[in-house]
Amino acid sequence: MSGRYEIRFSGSGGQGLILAGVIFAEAAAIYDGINAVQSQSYGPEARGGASKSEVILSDGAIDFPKATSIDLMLALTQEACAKYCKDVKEGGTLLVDEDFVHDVPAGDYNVIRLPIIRTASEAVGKAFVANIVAIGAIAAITGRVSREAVEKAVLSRVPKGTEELNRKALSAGYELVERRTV
Amino acid sequence: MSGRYEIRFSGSGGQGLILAGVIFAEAAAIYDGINAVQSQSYGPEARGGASKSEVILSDGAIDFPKATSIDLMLALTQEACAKYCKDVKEGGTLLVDEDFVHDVPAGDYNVIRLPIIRTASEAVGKAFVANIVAIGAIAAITGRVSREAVEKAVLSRVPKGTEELNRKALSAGYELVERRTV
Amino acid sequence: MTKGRQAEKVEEWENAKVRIRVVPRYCKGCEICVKLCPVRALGMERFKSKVADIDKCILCMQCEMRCPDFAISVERKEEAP
Amino acid sequence: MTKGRQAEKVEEWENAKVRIRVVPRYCKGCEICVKLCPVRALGMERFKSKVADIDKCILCMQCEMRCPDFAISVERKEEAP
Amino acid sequence: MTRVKLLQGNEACAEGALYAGCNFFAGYPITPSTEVAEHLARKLPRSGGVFLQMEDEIAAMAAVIGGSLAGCKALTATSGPGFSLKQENLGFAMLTEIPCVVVDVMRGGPSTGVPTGPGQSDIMQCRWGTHGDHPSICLTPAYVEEIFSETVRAFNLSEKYRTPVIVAFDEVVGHMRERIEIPEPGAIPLVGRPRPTCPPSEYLPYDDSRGDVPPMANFFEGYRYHVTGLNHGPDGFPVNASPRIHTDELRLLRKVEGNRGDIVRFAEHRLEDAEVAVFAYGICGRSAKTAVDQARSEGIRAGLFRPLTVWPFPEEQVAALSGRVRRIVVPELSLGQIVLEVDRCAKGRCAVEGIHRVDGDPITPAQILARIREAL
Amino acid sequence: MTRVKLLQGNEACAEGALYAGCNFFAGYPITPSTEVAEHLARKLPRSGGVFLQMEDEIAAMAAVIGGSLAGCKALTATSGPGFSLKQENLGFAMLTEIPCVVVDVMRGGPSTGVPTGPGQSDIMQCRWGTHGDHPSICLTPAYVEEIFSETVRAFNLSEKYRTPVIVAFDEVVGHMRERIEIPEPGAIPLVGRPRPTCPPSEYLPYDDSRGDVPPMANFFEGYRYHVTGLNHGPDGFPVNASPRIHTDELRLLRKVEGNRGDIVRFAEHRLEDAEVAVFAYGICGRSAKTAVDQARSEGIRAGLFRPLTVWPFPEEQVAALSGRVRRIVVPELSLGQIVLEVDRCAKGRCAVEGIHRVDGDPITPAQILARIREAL
Amino acid sequence: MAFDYGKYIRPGKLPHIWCPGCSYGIVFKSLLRAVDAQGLDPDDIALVSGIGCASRLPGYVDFNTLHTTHGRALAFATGLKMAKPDKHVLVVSGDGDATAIGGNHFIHACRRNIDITLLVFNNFIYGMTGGQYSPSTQPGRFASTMPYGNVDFAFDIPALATGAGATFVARGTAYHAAALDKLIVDAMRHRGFSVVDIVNACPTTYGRRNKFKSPTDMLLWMKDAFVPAAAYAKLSPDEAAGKFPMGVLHRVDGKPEFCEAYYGMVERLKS
Amino acid sequence: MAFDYGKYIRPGKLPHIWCPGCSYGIVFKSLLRAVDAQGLDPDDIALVSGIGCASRLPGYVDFNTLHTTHGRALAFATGLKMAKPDKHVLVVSGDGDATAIGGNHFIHACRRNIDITLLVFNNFIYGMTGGQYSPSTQPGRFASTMPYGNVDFAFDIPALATGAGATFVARGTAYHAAALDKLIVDAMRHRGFSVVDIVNACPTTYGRRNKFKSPTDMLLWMKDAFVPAAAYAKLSPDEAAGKFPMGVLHRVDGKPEFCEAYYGMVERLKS
Ligand SMILES: Cc1ncc(C[n+]2csc(CCOP(=O)(O)OP(=O)(O)O)c2C)c(N)n1
Ligand SMILES: Cc1ncc(C[n+]2csc(CCOP(=O)(O)OP(=O)(O)O)c2C)c(N)n1
Ligand code: SF4
Ligand code: SF4
Ligand code: SF4
Ligand code: SF4
Repeated sequence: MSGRYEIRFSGSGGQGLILAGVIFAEAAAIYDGINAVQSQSYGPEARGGASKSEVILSDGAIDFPKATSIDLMLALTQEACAKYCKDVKEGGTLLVDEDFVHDVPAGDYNVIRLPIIRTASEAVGKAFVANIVAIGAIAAITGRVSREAVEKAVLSRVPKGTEELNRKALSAGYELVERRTV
Repeated sequence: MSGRYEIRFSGSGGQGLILAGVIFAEAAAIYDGINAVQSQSYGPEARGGASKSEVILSDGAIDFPKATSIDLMLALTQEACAKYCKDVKEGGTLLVDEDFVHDVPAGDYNVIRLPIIRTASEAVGKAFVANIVAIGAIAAITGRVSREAVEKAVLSRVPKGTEELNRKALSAGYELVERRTV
Repeated sequence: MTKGRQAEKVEEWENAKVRIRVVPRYCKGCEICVKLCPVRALGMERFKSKVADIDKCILCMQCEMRCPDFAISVERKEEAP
Repeated sequence: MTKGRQAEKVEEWENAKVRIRVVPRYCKGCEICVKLCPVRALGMERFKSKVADIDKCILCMQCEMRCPDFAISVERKEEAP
Repeated sequence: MTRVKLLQGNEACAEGALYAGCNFFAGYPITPSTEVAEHLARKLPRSGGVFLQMEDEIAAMAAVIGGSLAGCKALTATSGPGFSLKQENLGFAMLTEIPCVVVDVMRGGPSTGVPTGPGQSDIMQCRWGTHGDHPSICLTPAYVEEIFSETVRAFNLSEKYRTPVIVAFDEVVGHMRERIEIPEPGAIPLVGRPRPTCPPSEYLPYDDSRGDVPPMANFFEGYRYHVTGLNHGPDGFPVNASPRIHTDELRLLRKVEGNRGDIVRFAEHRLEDAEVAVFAYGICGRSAKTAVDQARSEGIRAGLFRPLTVWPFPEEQVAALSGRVRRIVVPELSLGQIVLEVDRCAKGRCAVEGIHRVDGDPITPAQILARIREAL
Repeated sequence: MTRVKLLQGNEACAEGALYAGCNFFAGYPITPSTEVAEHLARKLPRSGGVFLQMEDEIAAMAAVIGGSLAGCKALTATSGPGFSLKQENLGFAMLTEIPCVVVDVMRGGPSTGVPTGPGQSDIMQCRWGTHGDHPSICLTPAYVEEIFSETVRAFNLSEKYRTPVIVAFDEVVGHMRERIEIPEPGAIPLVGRPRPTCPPSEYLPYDDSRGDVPPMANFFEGYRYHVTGLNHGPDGFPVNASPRIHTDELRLLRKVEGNRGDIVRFAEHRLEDAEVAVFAYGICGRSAKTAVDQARSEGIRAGLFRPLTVWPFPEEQVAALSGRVRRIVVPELSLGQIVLEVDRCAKGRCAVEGIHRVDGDPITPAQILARIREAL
Repeated sequence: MAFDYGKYIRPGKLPHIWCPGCSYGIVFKSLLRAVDAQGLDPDDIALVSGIGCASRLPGYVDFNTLHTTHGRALAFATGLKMAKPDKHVLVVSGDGDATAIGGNHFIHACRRNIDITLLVFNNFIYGMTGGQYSPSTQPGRFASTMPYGNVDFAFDIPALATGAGATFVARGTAYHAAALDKLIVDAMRHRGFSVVDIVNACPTTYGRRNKFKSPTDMLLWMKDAFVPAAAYAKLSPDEAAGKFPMGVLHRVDGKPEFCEAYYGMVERLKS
Repeated sequence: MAFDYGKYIRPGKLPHIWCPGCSYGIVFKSLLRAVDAQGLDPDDIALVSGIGCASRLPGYVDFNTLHTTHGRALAFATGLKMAKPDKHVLVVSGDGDATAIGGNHFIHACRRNIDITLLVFNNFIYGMTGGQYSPSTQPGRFASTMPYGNVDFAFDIPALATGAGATFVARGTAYHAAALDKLIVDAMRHRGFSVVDIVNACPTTYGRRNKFKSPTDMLLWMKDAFVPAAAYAKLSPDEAAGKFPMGVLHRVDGKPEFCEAYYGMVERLKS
């Protein structure tokens, strides 16, 4: 399992996090040629409730496709954060939406707070692109997948006519991190 | 299997031979206290085609309920006779309707020919009581079940209002044999 | 696709106008033909249909039309010119 | 059969005529109440419904009737005599 | 005197149900089980019970579950194709722990097969027919009297363990008639479902804290609760991705597997010193008995193990038997089903071989005898 | 480049079907298999194929058989409850020898259970779900690429042997996405059903005189014949209480059991000198591979036997394996199903033990590793 | 010239299995005449059935014949028809097969308006299994599972088909055999789903229990009780008691046929 | 005073699982008001459902509640009702649950005229499984399994119920919530089988694919498209295009109810 890197996207049912995982995995596997698998889980309550999507990146083969020792986890809602953060590994990163996640359970991980949803609704103009903003932020934080690959992956998966919007959302995500790092 | 005695009633679908077997078994088991089991078989073609009903009498327990070495077999149709007579045992009896069974396959058994159906339609007046005529004849031939028991069994199973007709049919069956023996 | 059709025993009655055929092996003795015949041209024998009086037949075709068993057929003979 | 009902956080707005309650945990932000309100008395905040101007409310009950989530209720206050 | 009758196996099944207190039947006709329904269609309305002929077997199974949930002792009867159709709802009853009895009078063949011929080839389906893990109790009577008594037992087990019980017998025993003496009422004790003693406000329909079989309240009795085919918690409401699912499903199996002592019944015949054992149920059990007696009369040390409970499988008994005999012969009206279980439990300790027949006729004593002879 | 994709298991299944020449799909939506249908709903109409959403699973299975009989390569996909409903008609296809592929994406629990969680507890149902004796071929891929290739193989086996083939995988592999390279057309050879060469007048649809798989004419091609779910003769017409039934049903089993060499596929990983073997399929096979590698890195001689064909069961392979290792560990997302088969075939030669988990999450490599360690 | 049924009947298959006096044979003959009248090629016809006495019919006919599972014939037929939309697909079902266990496929075939013709052999009873009541047994009638007189209610099969969206709905009887030929021809020619509810006599399991003295009496009851729809409409309520309309009862010609709609989409996608 | 739904809702069960803007919650409230209006004892009510989003409703309500298998709710309900004919049995179903897989039980409940009330939550789609088309999806509409526009045809659910013999058939909408209360009350009071086809909005799987901008837009469409039956009857064909009647659409009061008929037989046999 050399170089296995586990990412979890979590939030609530309608936030497009499964798609986020798919795009991220596609960027890695198809456009960057890195081994990647994506999986997800949701309740019978497919509607609403906490939902998660996971991407494993690795140099080698990926047999077990689920995250058990997470390198980076995104949580867009309080519920998802509480429910899923226990699998973040020591020294891992927990990325939360700064407006919607208030109580971050204590743990041996770095916490990054970003206004992801706010950026989507205010800076980009549509709350529903929060997932794309998140992809940008995660790509920037992890640095594992090339920006070019991510952009291609996003554009190949979003509905026709929304390319510009999504490109903007993606950039906004990158910027949230870059601005912060600077 | 001490004293196991196997009887097969055969003919075509609508001739009431299953009922005949049931009545015979009931006479033995309920009214005469002899061990008896009755079984039957018919095709998916429940309608028409050859059909058979079997009664096993025994002093002891009856485990295997099917006839394999038949003491007495009745055949009311040519088809049934041809299809089923091979199980009649050496020295057994094959009772056939003299008008409807012309070719009796050769075998090591006694053949008795009686005008059962004719007796039912002409002497008794209704072809559909041929099964009751047959019961009388078989009871007379085998002598294993008392006439009283047979009569009770017949009367308890036939539709209300047809008792007289059936009693007459039963007597006619006995007489067919008695007349012959005399 | 005619896979070896066996010759079937057929009984026939005829007069100048009509030929009636009964296939005894098909006839199940339901008596529909006998009872629906408006002129009582048919009868039963040993539980099978037969023609009792061919000359009564008025070619109404009721028996053929309503025999459920393909057992009876009625054929109008070519009228002699 | 009341099995220990938890106290639910409720937000309330009122004036002399009417009291409007929203249960934020129930509200899913569908905006039906906001859009069906004939007088635009309601608004959204952080994806939840809130009363924007209680004095506009004409007690038409549209928002309560059509909130699918048991999140908003409107109560007419006893008219002062 | 009137209690002594010549009854068909299927009629005895219906009579057994009535004896056990069955007051609800829903079914859909199918050969060779239809007489169970027909008998009850005559009897149930006379005693105020419900006889329902539904639009299909799926509906019949559903109605039976509904009837049971409303407090009735409920029965359905069917054969192969109908049994296949009932599987989904049978699984529902297993998971929701609603008692009921399902009779499968087995006919020949897969699909429509040989509707009027006997078969024993649904026996693995009785264990594995519905999707998902689930318990299974399946009884296999062979005599008309036994059909009566095992049907009573089926109701008792079903109520006691809150689980559907299958009674499976072949067309031969279903259609044959034998003398039977219907026991006096009370002669066979009847068992009812465990009932809650707590007030409704405290009732948890799947409370397993005091045993593996939670008390069952009927609908409309003041205990308002929720029943769902989703995996659920003690309160009956759905749970998702939780260890509860695992422990609860284990409990369902344990209810049955853990009570083998109570549930597993069998008859042994001349097994004491046997070198060859026959393992057979239903009509094959009857043939085997004759064959064993004939073998003994030839001086062959043969014996018969005749399970009345096929599921849960009499594992310990077969394991023990396999240590004592040289060979176990398993005649079945199938191409080899229960023989696999015998083989599994024998674990190589003795030879196991099947006699299989699916041509529409039963295996005869002579066929079995011939194999017993060969076994030596 | 366009042949390289990130596909979901379910999508790969649909793509595999298309690759195999599938031009007919009939189904009824059910989680977690629905994406198979949705993918084909987009693709089939574009290529002139038939996509049918039927009124229920029973109808879907029936329509698939009808489509196949008219010459199409036909597929249906479902999950637990729907799979239970398809059983009756699945048996019809088995007896009438009509090729088709049935995908069962397994979810958790009996009844409605845990619709969105993974399970492997339909696996015995894949063998025994319909009434009567019948053959069963069931393939169990574990990787997205494998779902593709095994779906192609399912079509090939189905056509070659004229029998329905089941492809069963769990929700995890059905829903996960992996990189897959779709092979060039022709790279995987495709097999069609054996076709009659005789003139229609001589055609016997179940003529077994020249082999166990009779040539199949499609409807509307001039070979007018009869298809029935009743047991039938070589000419397709019903037979009753005849030895033909027995020999014909034996033939159906033999078609499959007798061709294990062709049908049974499996993957072995580090088994050469193993002392402990893991027997696992689907997601458990993936976890087990990781666990075995970890064990090896700890110096434990562990290996993995991963069946791609679960039915017919790899009996010989397991028997041989049981003679070589000290213990076989069988992780399953069920309470113990395929472990029974492993145990049966091991015949006591080595210890066999299951790891069972049905709480909605997969068995992890760590769980398996722990058991491997204990095994020593 | 007597009609040559032998053209269509598989050699050696007669006599058929139906009971003496069962009217199914009468309807069977009507079906053969109707097919003949259209001059169709037997290779182009599939005849599908479920399970029941009626469902044994296809075994006798030299078409492509498919005898399926109980109630499911229309679903199998849908598969055949969609695969080969230019072929003729005919289904025969008993009333139980079509409307009890098969009720769902019945209404969905109606809804879909797929070009299949369904002939319901309606004998008001389950014949094959020996006389249990069916969804078309009238109240008060006797059956083995309604030994005290039926307390359940019956479908009006044409009304059910109409409500479900069928576009050709007719009723015929075994007695009115010549008229039936015509109804079957019209049903088959109709482009869309067509149903003919055909009243039949089962002397064995229905007639005997319901006081019909003979098979002929059952036919004569049909003669009296079934009235052409136009004439029926003119009856006073008193006159109509115990009578039923026959002929074409419902017909819609505008609704698209399902195969056409589906393959129309396929064409659209190509372009 | 605002209506106290809390009386009937099981504690701790809200928020329910339905999506933001799903109109099921609106109809749910109507159902509770309708039950309340009749003053029934919750112990005497069973609420039964199949599988689907709509079918999750019973879990929230403090009655005797039974969440069964997909499509089979009416068959389970029939068992409950026959066992306890004096209790109230209510069924809620999605359009798929009721008329796709459950179609057979639907028509047979109608035929039998058993005193059960069925509320069909008709959102024109399979919601729970993510948006496949259903037997009530209108032609041309989009669904995940009709990505190029639906080429299949839809049931008219009230017509189907009527054809099958139901004695009370009505249609309401989530928008017309107050009128719906009344329809549900009338349906429940009717002695016999009653069906209310309730038009609903599924923004998640139907609305988005079919160009509704918001849940509110879906409600406003109902407001426009559904017209009281009496008014609808007066529309010209042009005016009627795209409109549908609502209210009580069919009602028969003479047909005996099934439990009464059955238990009537039981009484007769006793004497
Ligand atoms: C799944 C299933 N259930 C039940 C049966 C038994 N069965 C065979 S035919 C039949 C009904 C026969 O009645 P109908 O369909 O009206 O046809 P008929 O025999 O009267 O022509 C039944 C219930 C079966 N074969 N399969
Ligand atoms: C036997 C079976 N088949 C399929 C499913 C999957 N399934 C669950 S709900 C559903 C349909 C949902 O649609 P509908 O009944 O209209 O209800 P909605 O979710 O829209 O309220 C389906 C197909 C199932 N659970 N069981
Ligand atoms: S109608 Fe036909 S079957 Fe009936 S008696 Fe006449 S010839 Fe024979
Ligand atoms: S209608 Fe209800 S759920 Fe929707 S926004 Fe308003 S309060 Fe919230
Ligand atoms: S049982 Fe009835 S329907 Fe069946 S063949 Fe006999 S008469 Fe005809
Ligand atoms: S999917 Fe549709 S029907 Fe289901 S809860 Fe969401 S909006 Fe409602």
